[in-house]
Amino acid sequence: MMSTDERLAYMADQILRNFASRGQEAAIAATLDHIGQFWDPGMKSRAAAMPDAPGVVLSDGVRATFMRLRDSQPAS
Amino acid sequence: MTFTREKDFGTPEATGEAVSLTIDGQQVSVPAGTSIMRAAAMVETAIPKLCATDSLESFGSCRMCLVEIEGRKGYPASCTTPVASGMVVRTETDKLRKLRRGVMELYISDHPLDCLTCSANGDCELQDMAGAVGLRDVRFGFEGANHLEGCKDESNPYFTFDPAKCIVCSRCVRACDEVQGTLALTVDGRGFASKISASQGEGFLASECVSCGACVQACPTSALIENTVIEKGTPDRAVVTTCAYCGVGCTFRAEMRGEELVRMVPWKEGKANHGHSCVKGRFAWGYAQHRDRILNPMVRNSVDEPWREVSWDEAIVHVASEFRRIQNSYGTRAIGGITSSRCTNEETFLVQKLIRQGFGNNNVDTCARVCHSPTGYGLKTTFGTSAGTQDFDSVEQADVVLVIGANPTDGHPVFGSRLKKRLREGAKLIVIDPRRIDLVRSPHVEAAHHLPLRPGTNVALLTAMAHVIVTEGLVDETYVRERCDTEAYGEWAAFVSDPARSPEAIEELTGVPAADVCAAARLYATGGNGAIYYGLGVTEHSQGSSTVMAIANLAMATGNVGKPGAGVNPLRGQNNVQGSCDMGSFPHELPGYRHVSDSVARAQFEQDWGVTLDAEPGLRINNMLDAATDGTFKGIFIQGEDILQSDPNTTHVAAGLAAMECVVVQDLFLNETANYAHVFLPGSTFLEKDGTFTNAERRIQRVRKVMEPKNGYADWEVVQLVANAMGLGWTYTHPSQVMNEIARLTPTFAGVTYDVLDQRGSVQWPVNEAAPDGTPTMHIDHFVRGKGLFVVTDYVPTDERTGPRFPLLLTTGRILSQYNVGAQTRRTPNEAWHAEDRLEIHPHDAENRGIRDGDWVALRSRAGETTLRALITDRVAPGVVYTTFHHPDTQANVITTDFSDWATNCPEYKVTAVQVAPSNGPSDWQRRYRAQADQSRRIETAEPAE
Amino acid sequence: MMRIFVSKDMASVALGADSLAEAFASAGCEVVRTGSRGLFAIEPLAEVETDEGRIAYGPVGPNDVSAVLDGSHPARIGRIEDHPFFSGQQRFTFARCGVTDPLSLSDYAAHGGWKGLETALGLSPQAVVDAVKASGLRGRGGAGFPTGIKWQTVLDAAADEKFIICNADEGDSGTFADRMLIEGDPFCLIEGMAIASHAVGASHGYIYIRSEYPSAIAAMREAIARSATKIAPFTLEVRVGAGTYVCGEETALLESIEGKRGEVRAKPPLPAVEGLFGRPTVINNVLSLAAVPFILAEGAQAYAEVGFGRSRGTMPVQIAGNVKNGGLYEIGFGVTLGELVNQIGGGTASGRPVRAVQVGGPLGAYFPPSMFHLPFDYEAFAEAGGLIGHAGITVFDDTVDMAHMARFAMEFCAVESCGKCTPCRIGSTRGTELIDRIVAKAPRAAGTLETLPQMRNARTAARSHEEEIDLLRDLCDTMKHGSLCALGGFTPYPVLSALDHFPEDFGSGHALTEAAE
Amino acid sequence: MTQTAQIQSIIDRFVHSDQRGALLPLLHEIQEELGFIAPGAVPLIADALLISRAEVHGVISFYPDFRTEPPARHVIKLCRAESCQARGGAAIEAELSHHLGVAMGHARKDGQVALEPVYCLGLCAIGPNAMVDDRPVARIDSAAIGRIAGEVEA
Repeated sequence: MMSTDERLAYMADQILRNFASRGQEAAIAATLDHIGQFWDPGMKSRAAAMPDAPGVVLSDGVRATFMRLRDSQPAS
Repeated sequence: MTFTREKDFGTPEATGEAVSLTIDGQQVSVPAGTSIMRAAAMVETAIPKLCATDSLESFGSCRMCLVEIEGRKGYPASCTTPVASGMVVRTETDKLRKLRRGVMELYISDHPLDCLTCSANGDCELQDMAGAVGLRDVRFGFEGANHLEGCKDESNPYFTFDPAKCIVCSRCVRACDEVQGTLALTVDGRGFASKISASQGEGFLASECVSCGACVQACPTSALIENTVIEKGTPDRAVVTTCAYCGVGCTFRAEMRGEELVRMVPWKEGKANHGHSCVKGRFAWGYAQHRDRILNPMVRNSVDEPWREVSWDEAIVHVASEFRRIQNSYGTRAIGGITSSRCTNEETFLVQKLIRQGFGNNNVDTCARVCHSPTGYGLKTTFGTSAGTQDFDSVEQADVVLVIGANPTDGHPVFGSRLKKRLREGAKLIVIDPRRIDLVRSPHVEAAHHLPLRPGTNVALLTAMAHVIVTEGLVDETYVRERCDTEAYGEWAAFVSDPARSPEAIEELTGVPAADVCAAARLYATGGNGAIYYGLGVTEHSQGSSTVMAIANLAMATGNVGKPGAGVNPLRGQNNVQGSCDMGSFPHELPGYRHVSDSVARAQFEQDWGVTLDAEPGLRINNMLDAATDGTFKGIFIQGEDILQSDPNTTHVAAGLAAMECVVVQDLFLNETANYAHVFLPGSTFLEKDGTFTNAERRIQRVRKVMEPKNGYADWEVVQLVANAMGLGWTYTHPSQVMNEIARLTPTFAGVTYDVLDQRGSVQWPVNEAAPDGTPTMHIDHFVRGKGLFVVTDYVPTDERTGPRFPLLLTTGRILSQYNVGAQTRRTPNEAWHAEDRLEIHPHDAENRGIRDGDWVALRSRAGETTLRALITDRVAPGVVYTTFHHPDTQANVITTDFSDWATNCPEYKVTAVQVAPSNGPSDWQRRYRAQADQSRRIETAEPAE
Repeated sequence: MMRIFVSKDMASVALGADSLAEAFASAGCEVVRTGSRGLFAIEPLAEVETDEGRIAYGPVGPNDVSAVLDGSHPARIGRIEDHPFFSGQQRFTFARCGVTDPLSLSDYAAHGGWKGLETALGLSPQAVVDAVKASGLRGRGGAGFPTGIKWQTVLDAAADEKFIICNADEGDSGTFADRMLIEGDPFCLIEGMAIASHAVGASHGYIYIRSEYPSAIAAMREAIARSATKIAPFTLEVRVGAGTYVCGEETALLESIEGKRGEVRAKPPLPAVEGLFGRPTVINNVLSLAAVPFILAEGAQAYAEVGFGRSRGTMPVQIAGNVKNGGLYEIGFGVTLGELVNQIGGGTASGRPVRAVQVGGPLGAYFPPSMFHLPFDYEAFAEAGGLIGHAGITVFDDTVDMAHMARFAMEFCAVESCGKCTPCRIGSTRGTELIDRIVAKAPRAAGTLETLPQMRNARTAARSHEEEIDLLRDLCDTMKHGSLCALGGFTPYPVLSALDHFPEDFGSGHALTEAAE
Repeated sequence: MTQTAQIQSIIDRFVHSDQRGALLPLLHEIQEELGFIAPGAVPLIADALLISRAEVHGVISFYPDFRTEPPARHVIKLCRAESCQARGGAAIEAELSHHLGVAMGHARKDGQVALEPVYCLGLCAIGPNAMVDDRPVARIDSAAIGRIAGEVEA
């Protein structure tokens, strides 16, 4: 059973793969827009905290996306 | 009060230009092609008839309807004689009366005379005609040869065939042909010995009959009659309402005796079904009075305790206080709810209002999540609105029909019949499905191309079809230039033209020969009006949304959107899944598909509801369950859904529910999800409430109360009770007020009122100033989003891979006689057709596992194991197995994984890597599950036993 | 080596033609098997080719070979053309029947074969239709509908595909002309259908032959195979019936070819507009189509100048039943019934006086000798309360019981009814029961049910003989005006004509002579 | 080869042509080769011609030529139509039926011979006529009845 963090990372990675044909940069932007539209605040803040959390394994694409998400989050 | 039947004009409507003639001295003007009989009926002249009925082509066999025409010798039958201008017709002369009485004398010389004890007494056309012609004597006597000995066929659970009452008018045979398209009936023998026979005379149940009831409806006597009429007598009033089963949205006359439903007869004026029905809507309504129905609210503190019956007040107060308690201790977002696709628009609107206004968050989802949420995302992205583009009538002008990931003759039977009729008129059919569904090859219907692709490769195949269309110059250039975003088209065209996306390149992946893909693509692009119909076989994949967009791309590239006979048509599973999505049941959208972040839309609701709304999307079902296991989501209100049985990865769902502190379930029966519930609020059936359903063609239709709710309240009233217990102060007294609120707040519903629905029968949204009469075909001059958007859909393989441990691919589907999780149909005689889920497996795969037809087999995946009986068939390809999820004891969803569509998390039901092996009985999981379910269903009644 | 001509027609075979042919062959002769000449009293017939033409001997058997070969046999007839039965005929359609080898293309061509087709192919489709109209040809199957008008309708109909259908279901008792022509001169029918296909633009044709005609089926299949290139691109196909008389009705025939139950279709649409598989279709009887080659080859006028009133051209009459000179007599319309039965037919085979003649098969009326003045003409027979039909004449001598024949007419309708329409499905069975009571002079007493007090309105008094006869007339009226097709619709012809012309057989005896009760 | 396999091989051989309305020709083909059309053939025929079992059954039961049970070893089809009646057909029918010990329209219990009605063989000037198996016999009299009886008893 995936933990919630693993599932969020997996969901983000799956979205990235489906936007991959647009190129890395555009794919990340599209994924971020998608997360903005569909993820609830709890999921967003959890994702935003993952790049800095110790021992969390993320793919480069997901890490870049979550970091961009973290920086765009209002200071929670 | 005599029972008023719908007027029968005798022959179908014609559509020629006006022709005027005289009938019995009266001037009549009717379209050319109209029969004299129908013309007469339109001026209230009822020419006697027996073999004619306006749902069937004229036949001319009973010879009761003879008339005289000036200048023409003989006595032509008015049913088979079209009007001609200047014709002078007499329908009543001495000679005609004598001939009609002569024919009637022959009929009654070979017919039982027990009218007064006959189940069709007062509702029999032979009886009416004997009266009309004034039959007073049967000079042949009653001792001649006759058909009075034949024994009754009571094999079908719903109707009885009594050959002695048959007048061999063949209306039943013709209905099974022209209306249903199964052709299961014939006349056996010739001359006087002619008698009606199902298939080879083996009785209706064993025959090819699919029990749609069209023959029973067409039969003028009691030869074919509903068993409920035999038991209860003829009905005395009729209320038009809408069926609560699939997304076709058939409308019926609920024919009643006082408060008791006698029979459901499809309504001729119904714009989705035009007087046709299937076994479920027509007969399987007995569940409404089934003894399993829970009629009193029940509460318990923990799921291990038995249920405790309580009063409505105590239950409602308990729900409200529990939810407030949870929010206070775990935060506003710790509770949420799930709307039902089987309840009315008004009820789903109120549940999402309860959540948004009452709970103060957007944690609302609906079962569309697990079926057509990718349709919402895909069509909104490409066309600008999350709904099908046509009406069902549009199929009558289709030249090429592409059915992908759907099995209409089982899942949407009445539309399946209309499609078969169009195919028999010459339209071509392409079927894309791993399984050889009936439409691929069955009497009078054969697909020009069947592309049996490996499950999960839809996007690759559709993109390959696009490759053929673009590279062979079959694109409708003008359409694309005028109607679509040409820049996006350019990118898409370049993408699909890449040789890596040619049919040859994906042949090995999909297992479909390139030549067939090319032929299918060329046929779709060049064969005239191209209409695509798709179902859960498209949406329930990890690339469900991409597949929907790939379909939209094909339709736009060939100019097949915005005109009758074409379009992209999602075959929505349930009766109001379209409506529940329209009503804003998704966590990211307000009613009318407006994102919660849309401040203008939000302001409208805030102003109307007097609260500020959360601008952030809420949790989806799977996210709610994750949050529950994380301890941040503690309470849920589930109306009319059984997520434990219908959602994937049952163990994951169970864990989520078990972690919550207050699970409230509102349903008709103690369903599987109720095993984990703390509060059970009894629900009401579609017969016990007013409201509206919206079918798969965006048609809003009225549901009308025909009996008082057995549980005391209509579902919308229960939601209001909860809302007011949470202080929201709702004051609705009738669902029409809820619809007025919906119309007020939702642009696409602006013109919808119950008065409009009563006048016009039904209307397809958008209904507003721009389209006062509704919108049969959408995107006519421009797409809702302006320019049609081509979206590049690259094939991304699912992570659910077969391997040595799980070498086969499981896909799932539904069967005609059972519905969704079977909660309703399992509580009706439909069990006669499908009493258990079966695993369809190819002979080779069965052989090398030593499995024989009917053997118990263990079905295992990474997520779990269950057992069911095997059904050996070559309908499925080698390497692919198939089953249904209608029966809880197989719990097929313990097998499905939690992989899902990348955009909407619609579960990937259609692709699960599994292994199949002989087994000797239920798996231990099933045993544990059965024990837990029985233990949780114990109920202590409130009153002490006398 | 002597050339001997012996018929292989099914009737000739039934009378022993095969053993006769073998006998001549083993006697060293070259035997040519032909169709039948059409006079069965002189069969088995052998014709010997000599310098003065063919000399016929008949009837002869296998042991008469030597007497025939040396010309001494007493049954010597001489040239068939001079025989009185043949000299009076006008064989436009049956000219080659009995003369040529039915399956020899060269024989056919040598006797005027394909001339009509060649002429037609030189004309525009409309011109061919005009010729058929000008010929005055009317449906020889029984309806008598002008063939040219039917073809015109199909020519005018626009469609992706059209069909020519030959109705060879010939189920009428007393008729065998279709069988004889198909077995004796199949290329003539093929030529007629090819002309029709050119005239209306049809691509494919069917010949629907009843299953009771095995040799006709075999002959036609072989003839189609041999003539395929001659009529290309038009293609032909035989379809075999399966024992139902009703499939002789044109729309039931269409249903049968389409692979369905032979139930009669309501009209409109007419088959000429929407026929086989919904396409415009020409449906004509064998004799109608077989008359067309002559019309195109010799010209419409040559055909039209023969005849009587609006019945133009010749009718191959079939004289059958209890008759001395039974056979095929092709003659222009106008010949009287009496001439056909007595002069040409030679009266009864039994030698007893002729008491009745049924014209037009099982649905035709019975005529007493007092009506033998009637000229053979569609309108004349219709006015006399009967019909020509497929021109079969069945002769009965004075031993016939007309009440029994009326009963058989109802029984035949009951056996062959397709069961679709009520007047015929139920009426034929009730009619049979009713005539049994009339014949047995046992008018119906009230049934057990009718005497019960619960059947308040039912009549309890027994019915009288006259009432039963009136009920029979009423039933016939219902069947005649109510039935969907001619099977139920025409069954009253034999029933009422028997009742009207031979009341004595029905125990009423008042019409003709005041016979004692 | 089982009966089903036999039927299927006839169907496969026959149905390759895109002949339209091919049901009657196929039924004739099966009956010619196997003597009758077993009920088990109906689903195979229906599937091959893409029609329903009901349609096939309706056609088989409509046309009297098609048998659904094995025929007697010999079948005599005696003509009952008017022209043969005019030449004494009714008496011949009675005598033949008596002589063979089988009622008109039935097969004898021993399966040796069946006497069936036919309404006209097109030999209307030389009746009474009959088809004895596939051979036409004309001018049937008592002597002929003797010969026919001998033939069908063999």
